[in-house]
Amino acid sequence: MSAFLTYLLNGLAVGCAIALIASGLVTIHRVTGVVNFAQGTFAVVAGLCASSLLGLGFPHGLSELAAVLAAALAGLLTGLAAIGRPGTTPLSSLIVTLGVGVLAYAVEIVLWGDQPRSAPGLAGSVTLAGARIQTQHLLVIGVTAAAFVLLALFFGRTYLGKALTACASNPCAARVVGIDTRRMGLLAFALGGLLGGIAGVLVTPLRPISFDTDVTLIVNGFAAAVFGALNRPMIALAGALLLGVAETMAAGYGYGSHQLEVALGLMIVVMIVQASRRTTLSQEST
Amino acid sequence: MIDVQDLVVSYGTATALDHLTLTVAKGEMVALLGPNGAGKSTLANTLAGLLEPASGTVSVGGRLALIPEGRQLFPDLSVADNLALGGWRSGLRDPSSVYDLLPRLAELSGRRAGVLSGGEQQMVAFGRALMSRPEALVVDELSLGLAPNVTADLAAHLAGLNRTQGLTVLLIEQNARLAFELCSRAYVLESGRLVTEGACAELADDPRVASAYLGGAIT
Amino acid sequence: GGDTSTGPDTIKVGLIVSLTGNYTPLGSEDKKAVELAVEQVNAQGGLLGRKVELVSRDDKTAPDQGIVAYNQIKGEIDALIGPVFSNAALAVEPLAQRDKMPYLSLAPAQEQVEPIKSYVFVTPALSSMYAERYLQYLQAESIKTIAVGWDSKSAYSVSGHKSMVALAPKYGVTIAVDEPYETTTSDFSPLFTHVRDSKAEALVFWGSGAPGVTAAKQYVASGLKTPLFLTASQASKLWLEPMGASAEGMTVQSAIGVVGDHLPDGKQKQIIDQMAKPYQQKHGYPPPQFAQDGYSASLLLFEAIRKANSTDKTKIQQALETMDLITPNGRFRYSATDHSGLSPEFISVNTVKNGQFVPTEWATEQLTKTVNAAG
Amino acid sequence: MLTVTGVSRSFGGVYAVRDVSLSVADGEVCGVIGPNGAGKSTLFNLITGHLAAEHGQISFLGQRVDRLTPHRRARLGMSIVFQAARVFRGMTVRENVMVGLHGRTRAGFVSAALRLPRHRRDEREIAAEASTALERVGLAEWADRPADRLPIGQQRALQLARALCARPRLLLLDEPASGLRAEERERLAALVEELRSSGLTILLIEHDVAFVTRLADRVVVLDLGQVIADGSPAEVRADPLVLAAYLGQTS
Amino acid sequence: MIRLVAGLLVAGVTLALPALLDDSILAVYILLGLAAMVTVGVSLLMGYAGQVSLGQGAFYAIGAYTAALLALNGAPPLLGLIAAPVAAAVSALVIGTPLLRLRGHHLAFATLAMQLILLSLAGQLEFTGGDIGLQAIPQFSVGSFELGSAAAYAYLTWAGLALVMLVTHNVITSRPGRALRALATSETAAASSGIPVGRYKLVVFALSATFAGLAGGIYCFYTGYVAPGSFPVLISIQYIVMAVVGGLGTIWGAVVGATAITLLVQGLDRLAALPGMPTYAPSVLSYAVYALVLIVVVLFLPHGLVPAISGHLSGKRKDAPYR
Ligand SMILES: Nc1ncnc2c1ncn2[C@@H]1O[C@H](COP(=O)(O)OP(=O)(O)OP(=O)(O)O)[C@@H](O)[C@H]1O
Ligand SMILES: Nc1ncnc2c1ncn2[C@@H]1O[C@H](COP(=O)(O)OP(=O)(O)OP(=O)(O)O)[C@@H](O)[C@H]1O
Ligand SMILES: [Mg+2]
Ligand SMILES: [Mg+2]
Repeated sequence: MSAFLTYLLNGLAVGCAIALIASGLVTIHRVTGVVNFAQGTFAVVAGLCASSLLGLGFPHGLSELAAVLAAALAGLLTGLAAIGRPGTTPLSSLIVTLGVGVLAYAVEIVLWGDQPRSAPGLAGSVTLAGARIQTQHLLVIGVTAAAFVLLALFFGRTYLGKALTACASNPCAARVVGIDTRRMGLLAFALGGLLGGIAGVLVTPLRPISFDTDVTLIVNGFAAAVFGALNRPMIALAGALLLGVAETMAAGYGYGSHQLEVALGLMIVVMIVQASRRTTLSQEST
Repeated sequence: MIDVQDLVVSYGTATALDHLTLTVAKGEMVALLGPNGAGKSTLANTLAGLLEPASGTVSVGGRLALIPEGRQLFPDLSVADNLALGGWRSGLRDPSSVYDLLPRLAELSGRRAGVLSGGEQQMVAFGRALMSRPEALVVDELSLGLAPNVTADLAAHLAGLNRTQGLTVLLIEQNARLAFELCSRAYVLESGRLVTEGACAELADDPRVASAYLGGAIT
Repeated sequence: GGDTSTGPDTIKVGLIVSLTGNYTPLGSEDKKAVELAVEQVNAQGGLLGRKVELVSRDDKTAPDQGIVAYNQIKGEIDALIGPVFSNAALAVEPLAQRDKMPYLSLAPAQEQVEPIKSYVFVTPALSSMYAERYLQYLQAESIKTIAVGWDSKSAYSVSGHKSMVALAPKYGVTIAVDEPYETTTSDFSPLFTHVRDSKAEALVFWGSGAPGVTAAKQYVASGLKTPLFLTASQASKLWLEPMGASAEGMTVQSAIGVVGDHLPDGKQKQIIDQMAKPYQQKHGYPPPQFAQDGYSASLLLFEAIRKANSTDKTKIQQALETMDLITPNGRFRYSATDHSGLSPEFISVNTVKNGQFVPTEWATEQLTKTVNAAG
Repeated sequence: MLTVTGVSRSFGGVYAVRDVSLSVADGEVCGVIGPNGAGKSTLFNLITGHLAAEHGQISFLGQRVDRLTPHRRARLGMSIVFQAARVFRGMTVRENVMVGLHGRTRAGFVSAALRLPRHRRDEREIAAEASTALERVGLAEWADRPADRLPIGQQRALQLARALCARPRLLLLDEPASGLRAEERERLAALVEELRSSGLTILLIEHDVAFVTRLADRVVVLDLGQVIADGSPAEVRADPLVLAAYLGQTS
Repeated sequence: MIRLVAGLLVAGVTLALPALLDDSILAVYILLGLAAMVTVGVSLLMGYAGQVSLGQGAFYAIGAYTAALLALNGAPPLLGLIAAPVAAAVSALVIGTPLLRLRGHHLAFATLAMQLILLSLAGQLEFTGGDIGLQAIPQFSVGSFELGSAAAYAYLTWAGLALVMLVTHNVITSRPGRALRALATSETAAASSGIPVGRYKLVVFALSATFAGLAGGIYCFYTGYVAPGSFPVLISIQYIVMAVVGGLGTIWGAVVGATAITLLVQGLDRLAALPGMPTYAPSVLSYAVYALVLIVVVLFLPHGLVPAISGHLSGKRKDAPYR
């Protein structure tokens, strides 16, 4: 039983880290219709910044905050490249974000070198009902929960959140009612950068980060985000948790080297089941 | 209120509006007629700032709202949110005034706009435009897809707004009978150029206009 | 074709490593070390009175790009120091063999020397040697039951695990928990839980890169008491730094070069310092394992050219097959039947003390013996 | 020709079509009218198979079709002109219409890839027939234009041409006259009459009551997903229920 | 007329090149042709049928492994080369049947995941050689004639590419091609025109997989080595980048895109390897320039290189070209 709980809690923590990456993807896609392949980059930038600042002796809190802001700035810059030019289609923007991710490699290597870096986080662990979990993992779970509640409230309840959603739902209509879609898109990119930055700052103490860690981050994050159709934060969260828990359970009760296959396979199955319940017509409705 | 001078709008190499000049005075209701492809929607979109003129000027002396062709709702948002976003410019957030006018929308308020029937969508588009408390309203095909009784309601309401609040209306409408009933003046557009203009009563007597827009046989 | 305008009075050494893609952190270290070796040899007047020139290419961590790179430079180079990414190394291997190109591989894959190809030599210690060395240590510490965790997506770790399983009976060791994980695994609680529920007296963890840090950190947090044994991929600042104080007391293998300071004075120590000091000076940190592989490969090649007294490829190959040379990786003795040259004796087993790798008593004793035997 | 018995379909608990029965005789033009949201388009989607019915049966030409996919039903002879114009982007007007002939030709991937003679023959015939259909709806001069840049009115005409190309037995028209001015409505009406006289069976949704009255042999009125009246145009126009629910004062 | 001349010119240059180039450049030439072959399939799938595959590398891998396994087990290489596209097509049919119920981003993810899963399996199974892969694959030969030289592989590759382009051209300018373009816009309307939407999507998915499989077969004989590491997920993304840069929905776009990206990458590699560059130059330079070129091309030529060039030649500006 305590083993089960251990797997569950740790799986949730793994899922939460994925969810934070997914949240940025969802935010940006929901507003701009762009799948932002530079999302992992934001986390990497924040992680590397945080490790540098902490290494220079800046206190915790301040370092992390500065790192997250740096990621938000990176988000804004990515947004300028991806959607700044009128007439860029979402597919073109997607390729631009890929390009930005690669460009970031060059910048990161110049600034931080190509070796992985890490940063200290919350040390120690906590025992809950016989299951041990790292304190940093608890922090990840807590921050993720807060981020998603805020995100859901923001998109679901606030006027600005709805206006942001409207931009991707029908950009032309957004202009009809006078919403500046470009400004909103940039806002979303900055927000996405911020969320990516939070993910990076939280993950760096758990696993070393190097310039190309973004690939791993984005693959998982993309899986979770797609689960929520890249639009629905809460379903993306569910997808991320499914992914995380499936991985630890597969390793715990099955065979550790098939956890990726199990988790991804499970997601595909769930998606196919979801899809067969939707009609073509409703997906195409104008 | 709406002043279009020597306007040229083109898509790539194709010219959709060719040196067009027209005006709508404050508080006036003016109809715009024309066959498919005449450039009516192009004009409407240019007035709303969605298209850039190639040359010439458009000036609008007040807040303008557009009921666009093809409705252009936010398909993933609820009807209520669609309406609320109509108030982006005006700051009006509460759609209850629209619900009073179109009670059907109150019933549908929680529904995703994308799955509504064609006519229901048209009602939302109408309601959304009103949410911006416009001083001028450009309607691109009011009656499109609406049941006769709803068309009549909306037309009556439009006339009411014009009377009571001095709303300026440019009405693009294929149903010329309805247009002539509502408006005082009309412009007729063909291939991006004005072919006639005048008071509705006079135009209705113009045999060319009558045969093309009012029809003979169908009653 | 492919001849360049550079005069015939330089010796051209080809270097293909990953400078972009996943293996960048490894390849770039290799490159730094090889550059250092070339610099040093040229400062001493070069080889055979000629300057050594490096022609380097990027394999982009992809086998086919390794082939592209090899084809680009094969016409102009006299010998090749090859990819650190096993798959790229294996892709280049048949081509090098066909062209009779002396080839010192930087990848540790066993398949390169099984079966032996006359022109292909390996410089890093094979993972089977690390496996065997740990088993010797376990036997000395009279540990009988162990758990093994290994990365099923890393060739290095897969073959290390395989050797360990194969050799364990020879050293009287039973493997109670045998558990794979994946390079991308971010949670190791299942592994630790399974170890806790078993009788294992030690956990040997095979893996390189991120999992080494992630798992070791989670090991500390899990409160598991079973001692953790890590392999040589963790023997660098890349592992020590992120671990910080939590690394204290963990057991980590390493090549002999990493613990040069703890060796008795002598040839071996001197060779290690010959590389470590300038490297530290130039790059600000001690050379990691990959750098030592690159440096060792360069020394081997230079010595072979000296011995061959020519840049004739066949002569270089023959010189390599009779090579006996001390390098930072230890003493290489290549022969017609052994193209990996090293033996487990040049591997140290260390404990982390005050953020340093310190050889265990057993290892100090063993290494002293080894070094003295080598002269 | 077409018999619909007791079909229902709901969305999230709300019935869009509820227990609707309807039969259309061979060669008949049947009008379907009703308020916005009454379920008319949904009914069409159920008949053509784009939505699955929750209950009820649909038979066409004496054969149960309610389990068939839309393309099978199309090949049996159903063609629909959608309410919202669905033209194929990135294709010319002519190509759009040629797609309509898909069901009547056979050349598949293999014969296309190998350019077999049969494929060439097919292509020639398809192109010729598409041109005829374009003339019929008055789009001949637009044939080589990109279809998605046509004004809305023309897009609807294009859809009609595409549907006709399939040589359907049953044509379902969802508000074909909306967005047309009187002159074009007249032309459309004439075309429908011509089609009727050539023996085509037509189901017609339209809010222009005059248009329906002129063309339909029979009119079915839907409200809230149910049939509230069924009869000759004159009968229906006089029905007080219909007056209240739909026509309002204006008629 | 212009097209005919241009076509002949291209054909002539293609045929002449292998004889003129030396081995070092031929390697690039061959890999370029193989990439183009896969990219034509991607372009067919994305640009015409509107379906996204982020897993095209998987079919490339299936082709390569099929040919390699057959050849290593003593089958004649020609059989291996024929079996490669067939195996890829069959796998695509099997995999596509459930996956193609998904659309858009969902499909993109599912294909990406499929590739990850397949490669992970290949890395663990015994008969595929695990992570180390399959070595010592014999040279390609027909009967007793062996293709030993790079030039011979270049001809084989470009013959394969020509075949792929011809088939694609024939398909898209025909009834099934029209149907594919139609269903890309609206599956509903396509079905109403009698198009069996599901089956067509499956067939085109299989067709694009066939192209990738054929390329994989040639790749395996040319390199003589196949491993999971040869087919990273990034390779699949690269194909999409090539298709978009060249111009989606044009056959030549795929070829030009593959050429442009391959040459860019190789050119940068050479530049960075020049003596005197700092240690991190290769990575920094190739990442930065690659990224900047990609971004600029995509932003300023949103429809891709080929439409931009042909638009320029025919004097038209801006607007998207229509086929
Ligand atoms: N996006 C576009 N690209 C190119 N040409 C266009 C585009 N949109 C419209 N046009 C062309 O511009 C002209 C005017 O079109 P517009 O939509 O303004 O006509 P309309 O009068 O509104 O017609 P309708 O009554 O059918 O709505 C038409 O010839 C049309 O083909
Ligand atoms: N996919 C769907 N999901 C939820 N509700 C739907 C869906 N499709 C239709 N509806 C609802 O079903 C009802 C019937 O819609 P339908 O489109 O059939 O109406 P209609 O009679 O064609 O109206 P109109 O004349 O305005 O086109 C409407 O209230 C609509 O909102
Ligand atoms: Mg219009
Ligand atoms: Mg309808």
